[in-house]
Amino acid sequence: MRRSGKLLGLMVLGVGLLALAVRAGAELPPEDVGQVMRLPETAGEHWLWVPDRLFRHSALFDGDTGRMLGAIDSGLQVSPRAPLWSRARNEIYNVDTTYSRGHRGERHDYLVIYDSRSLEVKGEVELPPKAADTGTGIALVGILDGDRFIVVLNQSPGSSVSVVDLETRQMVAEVQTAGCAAVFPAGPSRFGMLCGDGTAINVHLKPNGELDRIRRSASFFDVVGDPITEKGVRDGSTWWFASFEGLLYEVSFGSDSPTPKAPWPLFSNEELEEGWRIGGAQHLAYHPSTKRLYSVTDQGGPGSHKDPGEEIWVYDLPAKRKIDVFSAPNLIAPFLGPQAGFDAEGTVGSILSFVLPNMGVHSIAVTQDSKPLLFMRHADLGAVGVLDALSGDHLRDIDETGLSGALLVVP
Amino acid sequence: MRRSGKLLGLMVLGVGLLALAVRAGAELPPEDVGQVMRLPETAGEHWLWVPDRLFRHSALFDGDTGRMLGAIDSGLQVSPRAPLWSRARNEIYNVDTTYSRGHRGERHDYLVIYDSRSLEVKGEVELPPKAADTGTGIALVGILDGDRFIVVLNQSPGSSVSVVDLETRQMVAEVQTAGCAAVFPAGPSRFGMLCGDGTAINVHLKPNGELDRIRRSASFFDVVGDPITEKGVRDGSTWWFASFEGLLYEVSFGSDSPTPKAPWPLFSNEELEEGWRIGGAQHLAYHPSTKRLYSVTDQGGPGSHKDPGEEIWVYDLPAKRKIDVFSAPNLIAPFLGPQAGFDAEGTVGSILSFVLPNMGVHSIAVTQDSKPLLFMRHADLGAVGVLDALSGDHLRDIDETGLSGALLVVP
Amino acid sequence: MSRIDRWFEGMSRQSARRVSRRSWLSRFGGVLMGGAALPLLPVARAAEKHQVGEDGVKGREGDPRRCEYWRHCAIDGFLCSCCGGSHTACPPGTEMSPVTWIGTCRNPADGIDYIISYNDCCGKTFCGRCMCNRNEGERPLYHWYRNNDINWCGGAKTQTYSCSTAVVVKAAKEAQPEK
Amino acid sequence: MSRIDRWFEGMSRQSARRVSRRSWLSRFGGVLMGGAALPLLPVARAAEKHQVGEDGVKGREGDPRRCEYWRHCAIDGFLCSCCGGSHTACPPGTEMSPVTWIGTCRNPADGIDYIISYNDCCGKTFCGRCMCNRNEGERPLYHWYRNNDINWCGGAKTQTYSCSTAVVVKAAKEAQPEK
Repeated sequence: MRRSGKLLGLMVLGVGLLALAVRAGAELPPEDVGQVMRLPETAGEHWLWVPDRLFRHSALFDGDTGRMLGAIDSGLQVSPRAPLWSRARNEIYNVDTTYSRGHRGERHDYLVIYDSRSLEVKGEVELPPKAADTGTGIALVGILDGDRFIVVLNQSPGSSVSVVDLETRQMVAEVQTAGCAAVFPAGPSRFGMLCGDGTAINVHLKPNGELDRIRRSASFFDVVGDPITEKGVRDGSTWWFASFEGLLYEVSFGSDSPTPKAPWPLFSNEELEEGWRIGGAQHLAYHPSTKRLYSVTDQGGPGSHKDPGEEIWVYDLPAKRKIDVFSAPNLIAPFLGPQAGFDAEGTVGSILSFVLPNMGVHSIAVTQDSKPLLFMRHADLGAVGVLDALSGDHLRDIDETGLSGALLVVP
Repeated sequence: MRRSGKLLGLMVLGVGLLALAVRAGAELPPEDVGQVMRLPETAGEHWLWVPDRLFRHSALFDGDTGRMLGAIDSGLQVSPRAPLWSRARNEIYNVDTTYSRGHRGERHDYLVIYDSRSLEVKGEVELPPKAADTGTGIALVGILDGDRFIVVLNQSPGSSVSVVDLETRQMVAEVQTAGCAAVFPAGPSRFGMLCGDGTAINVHLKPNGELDRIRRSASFFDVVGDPITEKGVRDGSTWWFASFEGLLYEVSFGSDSPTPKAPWPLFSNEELEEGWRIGGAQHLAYHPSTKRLYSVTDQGGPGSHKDPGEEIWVYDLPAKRKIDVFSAPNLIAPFLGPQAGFDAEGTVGSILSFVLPNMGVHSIAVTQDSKPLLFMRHADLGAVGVLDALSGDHLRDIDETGLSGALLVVP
Repeated sequence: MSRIDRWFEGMSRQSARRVSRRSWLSRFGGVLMGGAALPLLPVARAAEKHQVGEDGVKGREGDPRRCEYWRHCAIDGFLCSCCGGSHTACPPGTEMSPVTWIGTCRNPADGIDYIISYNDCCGKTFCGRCMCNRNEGERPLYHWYRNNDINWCGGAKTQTYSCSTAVVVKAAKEAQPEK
Repeated sequence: MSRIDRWFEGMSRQSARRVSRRSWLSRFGGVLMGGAALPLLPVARAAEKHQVGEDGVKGREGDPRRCEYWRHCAIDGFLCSCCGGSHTACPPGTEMSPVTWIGTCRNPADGIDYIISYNDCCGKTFCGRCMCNRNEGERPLYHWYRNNDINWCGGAKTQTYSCSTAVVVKAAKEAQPEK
């Protein structure tokens, strides 16, 4: 091409010289090596973490553009735990389990501290090597209000909770919580837990993070007959939990002991008879300013509490009634598209979405702003669906979000 | 059921008692907890390692039954390296790269020593933290004849080779091999390498494993115009390598310096014009007693040297001619079958295999016995095809062999 | 949701429940399924499916390498039977965790409910074969020993999870909670 | 090999070459492809594909988030443009390895061959997006700096491989070896 350009210049001199000049001007300049991107100063309101079991990281996406912004690695446990974000400290925290020889050898657990602009590791706090590890990764870690303390559920197999002081970057307490599991932040120095005897507890910390006292509620749900899942949602110090049969329990962790209210049903008797049940993994999401509850719903009947749902039922919490039903998008086309080299919005994608059944979703999350997005994933489809959380309109899908996992975390 | 059984016994006493007695006799006894399987004393002739990038292990299969026998984990490098098996020592060796914090932190490389019956780790030898890591994992490690020394290619990015003495379980030498890469065992104390100037070298070790001398051949191939791949096959101290354009080079590493013979063409001029080329990853396999060479062949023309091939061409090496062509099996049905819950030999599998295109294979390996099996995989289909290596008959497929990887290792 | 979607869902709900983590492929495969039956080679694992099953049970419910095996009614993990172990033994080089979750499953051969202990095999990474998730009587995280989400390798030397077994403890005095 | 196989192969060879590691899906998708065009929502990444491309190149060859981007002619890895970086910058928290392999690619806008340096970004695990493998002028392992199989994070602080960039070094004096 360069050679033919020269020939052209010789043959048609005037035009040829012009062409060469333009080309020389257009030649791409050498570029710098070593550039590394940074994130904006503050987290976007529509950002989303997508943790992945097989890639062993949590990838960060912009829900508006679908672009991946970066990632933080997780440890070698079964599932990555939820990344925690402190806007006050411009830090991100992740609890990782590692072994001295890859997948074997001595176990070490760490709270890893990242700069939230550079995603570089800026510190770590070693934890007792027994941080709980589950297939879902839900309710295992939490950052308390005020961003000073992080609580980490342990299981060995009895339960306890490690408390880390982010101010001193030290572990300050291990609270014994036998018989209770999952952590539900509910204040600057308080978190709740659910217990195997149908009660809940409040764990109160002293100002330095050490245990002050544990206070237990009366027994308020049926652990065997109709248990509530630990996959709750939060508004301040109030949490909501749903039972397998669709009773919604409101529990305030705001006072000395947890105070549950009488539950109300998410399903009518008819709906229950038709087999409608809660289902999936992270099956609830909550939007505070509109007080809307989103619930993944499947028609699998008893025992389907971990099955994905084809619908997301929307409830007005103060009114205690269902106000809308969203269809889960078909995530097969956006999952296969980029791997198959076709555009999901093109012909092949259209046909796939038309022909193939909708698999439903295991997990949902909603952003907390005034124009909220509702994110959803099926645990084994590497794509995330994005809906307008108010209208239910299906806005877009984000492709290649990973291979396997049930968590969705809005930072 | 027990309750209804009791009611039955009350209502029809005689028959009821008999029924209860039979049931009691048939009741399953409590079973022992803690059992762990062991492998047979010696490796089977039809066994196969399938290393996987995403699961980060090498799984061992029986090619006759398709059953998985066990696995050894790999490190956190891009690809697992080839497991090495010493029948004399009843040991398996794997070179693993690990980091102190999972995927980050201080790097350590180890030769991990497994008992070949229990697959338990029985020792390890720390290596310089620069063992070479490639997408294929081919020709990076080798065990020398006599099973005393293991050689490990380093790249940082210049090359060297670590030598481990299995007798003392110590690293005994780091041989500087700048400009050369890949290791080709060729005796108890000798291995070959290919070099960037179109030569090959012989690295001779002293009896204690330290470097004795390096001897270089004349330049015998065109590194830029028509390079030979480092994915060679072996018979004693002789190795064969194929060039991108299908010239087969025979190199003896059996004397002081490597001695290459004049190459001969795997393709006719017509076949080259039709676009036939070698292709894939581990694209050659060799069966010593029949002196057959198997070569993955694709029709992609120049630049297709890493593309999978739809055919395996079979050559008689002494006669220097093609004697057979095997079709690569369609591995889509056995890959999807177990995940989709259908049998690959059933209706769905049949339709899939009939309708879907054959993807070809990247890698092949042949067992070394008198009734050899030819194994093959596509780097991103989690299934291994099994052919009779003499007749080319497609015997069976092994499903769920992993997710991603290009190596196949016959122990 | 289209009608054809619902049709496929009805078709595949059962298998989707049984192999929930990978259910999409089940439905995906269904699209290409017709009435024809073409000859195809046996896949190695499937070749033995017609043998006399374990525990005197015929068919898939008697095959420990199937998710449908009767003992798997509350399992969540890779089946050790497909990983170099068996339904009662770990693959070579792994360790069986002594602590575990349990299920109550009915043996179709004798009609008796048994307590099944799903001991995890630990110390090597994911086996990656025969993923199976069923949740009969499964209970949330705070009801530890009925919960199948937990990595139960907590009691083993190394907590890396490889696969799960299904060991008979004894005949159950009560049926599953939900029954 | 059936005739229908050959037909599909012909159809999809180009895309298979471009995305070889995952090419089966390309062909798989092809099976379900017909003439119809139904409306569907945009996938986020695809939404920007019609923009004016990089380096003055229109279409996919000007899109750094496509395997077809002209600079990717000898790449093998995940595209950093899809991972929080760009074709010349690493994603946050990773480090660009200073040692690298190179390719020689022709810019369709100016017809000039450029030497492209495929610096790997290192220190975090696989990005997992936009896998791309093309091998124009790629050479075996012993020809280090033309080999794209090598984990080129050897020059970085941590050798964990995340993704690959495609940085213009300069105009090439010679074309690709194979051209």
